[in-house]
Formats: sequence, structure tokens, C-alpha cells
Amino acid sequence: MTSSGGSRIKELALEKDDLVDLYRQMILIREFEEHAAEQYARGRIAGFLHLYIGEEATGVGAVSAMEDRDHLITHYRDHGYALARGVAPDAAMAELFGKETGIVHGRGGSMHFSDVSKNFWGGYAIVAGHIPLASGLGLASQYQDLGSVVVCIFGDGATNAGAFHEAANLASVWKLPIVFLVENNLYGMGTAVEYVSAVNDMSRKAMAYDMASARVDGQDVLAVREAMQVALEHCRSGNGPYLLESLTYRFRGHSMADPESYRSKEEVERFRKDDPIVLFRNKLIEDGVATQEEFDQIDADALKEIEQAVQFAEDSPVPDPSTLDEFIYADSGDVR
Amino acid sequence: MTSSGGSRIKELALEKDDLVDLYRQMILIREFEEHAAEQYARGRIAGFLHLYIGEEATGVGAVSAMEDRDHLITHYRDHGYALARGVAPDAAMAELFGKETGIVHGRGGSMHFSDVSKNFWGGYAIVAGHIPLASGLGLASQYQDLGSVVVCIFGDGATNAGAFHEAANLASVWKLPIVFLVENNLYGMGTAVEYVSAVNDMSRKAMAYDMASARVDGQDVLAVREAMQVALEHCRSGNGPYLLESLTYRFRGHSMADPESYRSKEEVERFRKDDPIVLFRNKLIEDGVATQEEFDQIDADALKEIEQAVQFAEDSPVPDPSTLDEFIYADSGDVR
Amino acid sequence: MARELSYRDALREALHEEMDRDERVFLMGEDIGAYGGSYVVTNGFLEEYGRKRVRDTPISELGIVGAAVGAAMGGLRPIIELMTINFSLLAIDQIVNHAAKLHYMFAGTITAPVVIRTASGWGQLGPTHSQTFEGWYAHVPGLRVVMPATPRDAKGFLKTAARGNDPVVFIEHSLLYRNRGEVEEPDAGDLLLPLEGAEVRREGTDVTLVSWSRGYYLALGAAEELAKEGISAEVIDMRVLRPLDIDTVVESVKKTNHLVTVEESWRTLGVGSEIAAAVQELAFDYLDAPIARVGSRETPVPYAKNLERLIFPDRDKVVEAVKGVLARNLVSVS
Amino acid sequence: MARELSYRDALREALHEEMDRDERVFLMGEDIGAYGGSYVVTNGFLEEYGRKRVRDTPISELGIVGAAVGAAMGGLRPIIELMTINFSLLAIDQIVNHAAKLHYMFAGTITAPVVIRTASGWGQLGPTHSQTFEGWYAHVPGLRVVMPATPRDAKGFLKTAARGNDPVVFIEHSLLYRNRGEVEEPDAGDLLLPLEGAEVRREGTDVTLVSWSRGYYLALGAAEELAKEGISAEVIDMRVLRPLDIDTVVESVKKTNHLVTVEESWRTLGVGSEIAAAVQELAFDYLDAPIARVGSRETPVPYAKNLERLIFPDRDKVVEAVKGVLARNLVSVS
Ligand SMILES: Cc1ncc(C[n+]2csc(CCOP(=O)(O)OP(=O)(O)O)c2C)c(N)n1
Ligand SMILES: Cc1ncc(C[n+]2csc(CCOP(=O)(O)OP(=O)(O)O)c2C)c(N)n1
Ligand SMILES: [Mg+2]
Ligand SMILES: [Mg+2]
Repeated sequence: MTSSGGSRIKELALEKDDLVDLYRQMILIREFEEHAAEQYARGRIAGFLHLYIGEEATGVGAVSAMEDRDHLITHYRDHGYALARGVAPDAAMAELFGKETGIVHGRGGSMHFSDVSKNFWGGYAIVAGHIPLASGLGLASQYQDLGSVVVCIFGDGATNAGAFHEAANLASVWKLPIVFLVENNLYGMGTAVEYVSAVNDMSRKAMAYDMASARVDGQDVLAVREAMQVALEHCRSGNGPYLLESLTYRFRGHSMADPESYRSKEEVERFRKDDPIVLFRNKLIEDGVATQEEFDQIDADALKEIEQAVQFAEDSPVPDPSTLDEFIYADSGDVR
Repeated sequence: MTSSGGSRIKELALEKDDLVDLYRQMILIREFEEHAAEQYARGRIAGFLHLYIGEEATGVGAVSAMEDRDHLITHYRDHGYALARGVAPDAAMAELFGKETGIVHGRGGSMHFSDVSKNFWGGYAIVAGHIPLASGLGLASQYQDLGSVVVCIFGDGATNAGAFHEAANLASVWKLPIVFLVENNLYGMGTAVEYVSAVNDMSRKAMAYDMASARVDGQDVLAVREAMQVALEHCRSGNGPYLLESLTYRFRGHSMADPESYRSKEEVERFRKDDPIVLFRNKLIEDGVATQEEFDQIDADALKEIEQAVQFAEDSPVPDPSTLDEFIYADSGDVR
Repeated sequence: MARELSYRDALREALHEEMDRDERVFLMGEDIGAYGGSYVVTNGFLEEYGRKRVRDTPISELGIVGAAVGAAMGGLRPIIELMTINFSLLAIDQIVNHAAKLHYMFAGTITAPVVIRTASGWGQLGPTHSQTFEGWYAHVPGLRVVMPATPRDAKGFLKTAARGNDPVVFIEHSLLYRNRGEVEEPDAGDLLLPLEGAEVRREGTDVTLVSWSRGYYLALGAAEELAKEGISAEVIDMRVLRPLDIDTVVESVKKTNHLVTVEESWRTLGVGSEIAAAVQELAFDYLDAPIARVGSRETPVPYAKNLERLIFPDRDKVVEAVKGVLARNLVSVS
Repeated sequence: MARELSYRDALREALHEEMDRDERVFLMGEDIGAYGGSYVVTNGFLEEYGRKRVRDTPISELGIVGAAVGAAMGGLRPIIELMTINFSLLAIDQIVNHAAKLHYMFAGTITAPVVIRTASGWGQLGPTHSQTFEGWYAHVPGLRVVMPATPRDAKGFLKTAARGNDPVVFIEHSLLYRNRGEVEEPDAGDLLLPLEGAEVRREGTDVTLVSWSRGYYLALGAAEELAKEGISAEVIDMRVLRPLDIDTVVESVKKTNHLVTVEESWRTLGVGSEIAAAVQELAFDYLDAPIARVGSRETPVPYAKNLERLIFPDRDKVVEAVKGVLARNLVSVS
């Protein structure tokens, strides 16, 4: 595992603005998720809602290393990735509210955020189902010689699905430029990794495909960023795919319905103590990058932005029922 | 790879009868397959016919190491396994002819030989589809504490299917007593391993599942037998599954329709020179286990047995059309 | 003798009884153990029966079904859970090309008595999580497909399925788990309902409404609504979709001369299409009007609540369809 | 202007033309390259276009379809081959939960223009290799499902599919590859047939026969047989199964007043059930007899030739069904 440390901040050649922006993104995601949970409790949001709380460092660190031309595709726990990739909280929150102003016009909901203009190919709800899509996106990049890399996010649980294996093999055989980023948060829904995966070390699953791999502390945003840079560079140089395992933890239940009977309160508390956002803020203060007051201001701004997003979502109109048959086919043609 | 050599014959503590019987089985399979091909050309057999010619040492060696209580399940290239497990050539050939006297009454045909009384759970035609079934059979053995081991045969091509990976992971997580025997004959249908598998060494695919594995020269019947004994012992002792890769080669096309455009005549000739049956006979003669005359007699007997099987198949009645709706459900009940 | 049970508790009771009765019965599926089951059906079973008999699995639908079929071949009695029927697509090769075929292709020497529990349902779950595919499974010889609407059927079918020798696709409904209904007390003896036969649950004379699972309640609600207007609707719960008991429907139509099918799947090639096709064939001379089919709109299911409501059938749409059928009758009579 | 081509050569010509026209079009599938294609459709393509555009894949149906969808999202135009429709079950999650949903769930911002070529068919191939599932695919909004019977349709549909923006399930038939038929010369311009619309291929007045793919020829054969007895059958080739052009069938039935559907899949919930259900709804007053459906027997398909023959529909069974329908008419007339 790549070790983390404030001392590396300089080596990463990050300006203060960049560092603070990483923090800003994480707190923005946190506020977004907290508010989503609240609105869910109030009945404004329904269905599945998978929060990213506790895992923000992985998403923000990973996306921060990507170029604009790179492609992002992820599973249903997608809010953090959408925001990190630049989706506006307004459109994201409105989607949760099932509004016409939502990022996908209320069609997809929480699990299907996307923004093709940002090469964000969306969140997918069939576990591991999007991994073969990533291989295809990688093929498109290679075929057209675009130099872009695909970053595909999924969980520890998804690595047990055949779809992952078929996609990983294809990617390796064809040396496709894809970073498979496994968020190992120790559980797939309520099932601990050790009960369902023959190996606890996800990166080991890359060996069957002769694929480069590494593990990183997913609670350290800079470590993730750095590991991701290595992975991206590997892929961009034509060395084929790369599997990066990020060790992380979700602080909330799997979705809003989770009884959390499968893990102890103590365990959750232990991980919560090392909140990736708090850790990063403290480090930046310690290293003199920014002050407590600056962070307080960022927090306040994030809160305000999300509150406005909630308001926006609430004020937005629902989709027009006359559009009920749109988007079924891309080409015109009779629909029965 | 386990090296082969006549000198090991004694170490294997095999009696002359046993050794000669291994030979007898191989030549019986060879004759069966040659005759099947001939009858196919004559139009008595139709559909898919996948011959085992060239690969007999793997099947015979593997099955010879199994106990009666052990379970056997394989893919569609199943004639060799059926015969090695004791299915009568009569019933096997009659199945190819689509006759009522066939081992599965003409229902399954070439790809679905089976004999539950011999714990031979059949051949399956969906590539890799039977591998999860093997995991289930292994679970049944473990659950009921039977001490039996499941041997599951499939090809190099099948290792790229998600079904293999899901089944292998399950087997390893639950430490099921299963030997996954991969017949690496260098091609899946007309596609060479190196074009479609990220690793050429199939046994490496076991590593992702923390599974013991080995490679063996699949053209050496004694080497296979020995390797299989190690694998079975491993599983029977409760150490979980085992992946054994047998390096072999099919002398004929994938099925009867194969144009064989994907490999050169020279390549086939090179492998044919090391015919596993000839090699074994020569070795046994060299080591003084049996004489040329004895082998000639065995060959003649095998030929006669298979000719009789063809006659039996030809003389047998076709299934009675009145049985058309049998075997759909095991329990009675209206069928629409 | 009978008490009220929820659909969920009826299932739980069936599982308990069968597991207690037969050591070979075991459960397998994603999050059925430590998590308690995504629809809380198996909550507490892990604690009660242990890891051997309540097996949390990896996310490997194909592998799970295949392993269950193999275990069944090997003498066990797996009852597995696929969280939702949407995910069953990943396992459908094992269900159709393996479970449904084994007995046949090995000429009766192999059986695959596996019970595949899964759930249909919707509720702002988005395009990939709101589907129902009973029509697909009902197309396949070798499968038994049940879709209970009532707690009693849920229990009685599950117990029978657990003892039968055929693969059973057992489709629950996420919006029915809390529905309550009468179920015999366990001490009244094993509730073993045959896996066949539709049931006339409400008698009527003017029109026959046919449905199953949650659709049955829509039909029932419509019948009650129609009664207020003096229209007498007979309501049939199909219960089992393969084998399909078309005779019960035909008998009813011979009396009512009108038929409306109700289902939550897409109309095109939904089970209603088979029922309509078969009934027009078998009761042609008795039909006074075309058979109407109510199904979901032919589009993926959107997340937005206001749109989603418009996709699925509801009581009003059924009432409207019935009126359409009867109105046509009036027109042709006039 | 037109010449005779085999169904296989028509497909080959379409692939050639589209690959020559557009660099983004590429082929992917098991054994399509070095082996030449299991039904020899792509033979020689690897040599002509190279490994980049003719990609032999691992045996990973799910992965192949998923990769094709992803490649299509990324701007390419994959035409993939799943050897037979039986194996498509392994990929059906990608087809139904991904390809068919993307455009909808991302509100039109993403398209998945993938063409999935696969083959239906039988011929002593045994229980798992003799199925056909067009009815399943035709159930799903978002998919276009074509099942050409003629070389001309095969070519024209494939070319259109390759240029369209929707996922197309393109179902060929292993017993049709050698069938010959007229196809326009390439220099007559691109043969781009819209992916919709049934066609009346033989006019008649007494009964309408509806089928598609190989079934169309059974219907045609039956029509010719019936003609000898003075029965005039109209024959409709459905060609496209989603969207389903029911209007053409209804128009015909309004004239003939009798309908028989013919298909090779199991009758229960085969496409014929949808056609029968829809036609009785839309042409109720025009039907003089129940719609009859001819399909395959409701059992897995055995290997034995003598049994297999009895499973599938043939010309005689269609003739018999037509006579049954017309006889009933005579009876009710008398
Ligand atoms: C094919 C499939 N099976 C099951 C589910 C239900 N499900 C949704 S998320 C999930 C757990 C996934 O765990 P993991 O991959 O570790 O991701 P995490 O949620 O922990 O980030 C499951 C089982 C699903 N959506 N798709
Ligand atoms: C799921 C599936 N895909 C494709 C096929 C067609 N097919 C039959 S055998 C075969 C090749 C299998 O190769 P391998 O596993 O190496 O076994 P071998 O025939 O070489 O012994 C293929 C592609 C099939 N039967 N099932
Ligand atoms: Mg996880
Ligand atoms: Mg092979």
C-alpha cells in the first residue's frame, strides 16, 4: 500500500489551489450526500440511494488525476464521481428528486447519473454490468488512437461476478487502456469480503490476466491521486489495463434500507475516526497550506451550494407526461 | 510439468493388468471415435460430433485415478470420458445413431452422454456451463460428508467464460472437493489460446482463487494419472479445489464441420508423431510389460468391440414416437 | 384454524418448516444471511440454522444457480434467492439451458429439484430494477413457474416446490411482502398446494378478469369498483404460469363472454398474450368482444414518480379496459 | 439489375459494403476470424480487413456484447456475432439491461448502436442447441428485432442496422444460409431496408398465413399445397418482430377472415401468441374462425432424428392447421 503523508504534498507539485480544491470537492460530496439522506427521510427522494459518505477521498483523488479526454464509468454509488467530474449539484439533486431538470431528466435517478459532455458515461445498477462496457470504451479509444484512458469504478463485490472476469481478460488480451478501480470497502452490501471472495487482496485478481496492479489507502486523497496517476500513465503508454485497489469504507449503510446487522457499531466508529475529509483538512492546516478559517469558509460555501441545490430540486418541475415515450429508440420508428 | 518416463512405471505400483488396461481403454476410445467419424460420413450420425482423438491419455489417465464414489462431469467432448468410466460402447454408439438403446435414449446425442449409476453426470454443450454444476456437486459431497471428489473437465476456451470464474471462486471460498481438469489443447474451436486468453498458462488462473494447481503432460497417460492422484488426494483431504492443466492436442477438427484453416498441417503432423497411444504402447513393450503380439490382440479386440457396437447401433430401434412427451418434468403435472 | 399472516411471514414459515423437516434443504443467495435478505425474508435464519444451511454467496448469479442445480443433482434440496428477477437474466442460461433441460436430455436419469426464489416489483427503482420476466420463463418447457398473489399460496407453493423434483421459478413481488391473508395453522398439517391450477377468487357474470401476483389485486380492486356500477366481474388468479391452466379461464369466459387480462409486464408478449391467444382459440364462439389486455407501457421504467405511475397498470386502467370491452359489446348489440 | 445470391452471401456482401464504407464498422465474435465463422459468414474477412477490424474473441458472450455496447458508446459501429441464439442467453443481461436501456436511462444522451448477429436453427443439435428466442427479445422495449427470411432482407436489414443508432438483435437461421434469392446489384445503390414492416409475399383470399425466418417458407409451401386444393392463402413475412407491424396482418385478415401463425419456437408465448392476441383485438369482427397457431412441440428438442422431426412444424402441419381453421368455418356456416 502506498503510504500517505503530508510531506509528500510538495512532491506532488500541487499548488495550494489544487489542494484546497480537492478538499472542497470532498466536502461538497459529503454535504450532498448528507442532504440527500435527509431528503430521502422526508420522502422527497425514493427508491435506491447509495451514499458515498466515507469514501470521498477515493473518488476525488481518482478523478483529480484524470484528463478531460479520459473516460469515467462507474457503478450505482455514483454521486461522488459525478460531482468530482464536474456535474452541478443542482442537476444531481434534481435527479434524485425525479425532476425534469435532473441530470438525466428524472429517467435514471440516483444510480444513473451521467454527463457525456464530461466523458462521464454514467452509473450502472447491475453489479459488474458496466465493466464490459468499460472494455468497449477502451477499445473505442485504442481503435481510434485517441490516447484517452477509461477509468472504471466498481466494488469488491463486483470482482466475484463473471462480467468482471470476462471484461478483464478482454482488456488484457487486447491491451486496452483501462484502469479498473476497485473500491474495496470490505463489504458487498451486507456480505464481508472474506466470506465470498477466495482472496481478500483484490489486486491479486489481476494476476490471472497478467495485469499490472496496486493497492492504495483509499482514505488518503493524495495517495489515491498519485496511485491513479501511475495507473493512468501505465495505460496511456500502451501497456494495457491496470487494476488499482483502493481500501476504503462506507460510513453509512449500503443503501437507505440497510439494517446494518452484518457489522458492529464499534467497527464503524473505528473507521469514522479516520474520516478522510477531516484527516486531509488537518494535514493541510498542519502543513500550513490553508487555515482553519479558510476551511470553515469552504465548508460554509459547500453547505450553501447544496442547500441551494435542494431548493433548486424542490422548485423544479417534474417531467412532462407527454414525454413518456421519448428516449426508447434513438432512431425514429414505430414503437409498440 | 511432470516429466514422463517408463522408469516411473514401477513407482506407480501398477500391475501389468492395470497398465495394459490403460492401453486398452485408449485404443478402445480411438477405435470408437474413428468409427463414429466414419458413420458420420455415411450419414448415420448427424449434428455435432466432437472427437477425442489425440487426447485419450488425458481422459484415461484422469479417470483411472478416480474412485467409484467420485463424480465425473464434462463438456461435450465426452465420448472418451464415458468409455473410460465404463459406459458400454454399444450404448454409446447407439446414442450417436439416435437410437432408443442409446445411453440417454437418443435424447441427448453425442454431447450428452451420461450414466448416473457410474457417477458420470454427463457431457454438457454450453461451454463452461457445467462448471457451476460441478461446484454444486462438490457442495453436495461436502454437505453430506461423503468423501467423494468431483472431477470437472473443460477446455482452455472455457477458462475465459465467466461461468468458470464464478464457479472457481465459489469452490475455493467453500473449500469444495473439486478437481478442475483443464484440457489445454491449444485451441478453443478455431481460436488459439494466445489470441483470447491473457495468460497461456491455464493453471495461473487458479491463483486468483488461491487454488492449488499444476500442469501435466496430457499425452502421457501415467503422468496424468499420477498428477490426478495428487489432485484428488488434495481435495479429499479437505484442502479445497485443485486446478490441473493437461497439455494435450486434438488430432482432428473441432467438430466434423471444421475447415481447420486456423492451424497448419505441419503442426498437426508434429503432434501426431507423438501419438499418446503409440508412445504408451512402445514404452510398455520397451519396459517388457507386454509384447507386440499382446497389443495386436488388444487392438483387434477393441476393433471388434467397436464394430459390434456399430452393428448394435444400426440394428437398434429408434425411440418410440409415443414417448415424445416423456422426461419434460420429473413430477407428473399438466404440460402445456 | 387459520390466522392472518403476511406474505413475507408465510414464506418464512414455509422455509422454516421445510428446513426443519429435511436436512437436505438449504438456502443460498446474496445477502440472505448476515444482512437478513434484501426483502428480509430470511432474516434470522443464519443465526438459527448456521452457515452450512444458510449460505451467503458472492455476487455470482450464474454461479449460484449452477451450484444449486449441481447440488440438487447431488441429492440436496437447494432453495435459492436471486434478489430480484432483473438479476435472474445473468443466470438465465443456467435456468433454461441447464435446470430446464437436464431431466430431458439425460432421459430422466438426472433431476434438478432447485427452487429459485426471486422477486418482481417496482417503486422508483429505475429502468433496470423494475422489470418482470415471468413471460420469458413461462415460455420454457421443463420449468415450473409460480407467481403467488396470496400468503397462503406463497407458503403452500414454496413447500411443494421444496419437495418436488422439478426446477421451480418462484416469483415473489416486492410490493406484496406486507400483504396479509389467511393461512392455515401449521398444526393443521403440511400446507402443500399443487403447482398448478388457476383459481376463481371472485365470481361474476359480466366479464372475466385474469391476473396473477400483484396484478390480481388490481383486478380485484377493479371488480369492486365495477360492482358499484352494477358490473359483475369474475376474477381469476392464475397462480401458476407454467403449466398454464387455461381451462379455468375458458370455463369462466364461457359464462361471462368477456375477458380482460391484467399484468405488470410489457403487453407485447406478456403472459396476457398467451392467455388471449389461447382463449380466442378455445372459446371463440363465446366471446362477445375482443379480449383486452392491460399491461405496462412499452418503455423502460423511469425513476421519476410522476412518470412511473403512468407506466404501470392500476385499478382505473383495468376499469377502463373492462368498460371498453363491455361498451363494444353494447355497440355491437345495438 | 438483380441477381441471385445465397442468404449467406447476401450477409457477406452487406458486411463488406459497410466495412468498406465506414472505418468505424468492425466485427467481433467467437471464431469469426481464423476459423471463418461457425456458419462461414465471415470467412476471408480476417485476411481482408486484418485483426483490428475482425476480432476473434474469447468464449465470453456477456463480455463480448458488453464490449460491443461500450465500443458503440465510444463512437464505433460494432457488428458482433453470437454463434447461436442459444448462447445469447449468457449475454442477455447486457442486451436487455444495458443495450436496450442506455438510451432511455440517460435521457437520450447515450446511444448503443450495436448489431448483434446470431443464428436460430436446428438439425439434430440436441436440447440446448436447437432453440429460438425471438419472442423473448421482441418483448423488450428499446430493442429492434429482425429475423430475415430472404437474402434481400438479410442484406438490406444488415446494412440499415449497421448505420442505425439503436441496438439490433439480428437473428439469422442456420437452415437458410444456402437459400438463394434475388438481391439488387451493388451498383444499383445502397440497399437500405427500413427495420420495420411486414410484407405480403403471396396474395390470397381464404386465409392469412403469418410467419418469419424459416417459418415463412413453411407457410409458403403450405400455401402452394393448399392452392392445389383450391384454397387461396395469403402469406405474410413479418420480417421484423419489434416493432411488430400488426397492421399489415390486420389488413389481410380483414380480407381473408382467417389467420394461422407459423413459428419454430414453442407455441406458448411464442410471437404467434402476440399476433393472435393483437389480431383478435383489432379484427375481431372479421374473424370467421379462431386464429390457429402452429409452433414447435412444448418439449426440449431431442437429438434423435425421428423424434426431432415431430417437434418442429412442417408444411403438412401448416396445411392441417389451415384446414382445421377453414373446416370450422364450414361447420359454423352449415
Ligand atoms: C447483478 C446484481 N446482483 C445483485 C445486485 C444487488 N446489489 C446491489 S449493490 C450490491 C453490492 C455490491 O457490492 P460492491 O461491489 O462491493 O460495491 P459497494 O456497494 O460496496 O460499493 C448488490 C448485491 C445488483 N444490483 N446486481
Ligand atoms: C457458451 C457457448 N459459446 C460457444 C459455444 C460454441 N463452442 C462449442 S465448443 C467451443 C470451443 C471450446 O473450446 P475449449 O473449451 O478449449 O474446448 P475444446 O473443444 O478445445 O476441447 C465453442 C466456442 C458453445 N457451445 N457454448
Ligand atoms: Mg463493497
Ligand atoms: Mg481447447
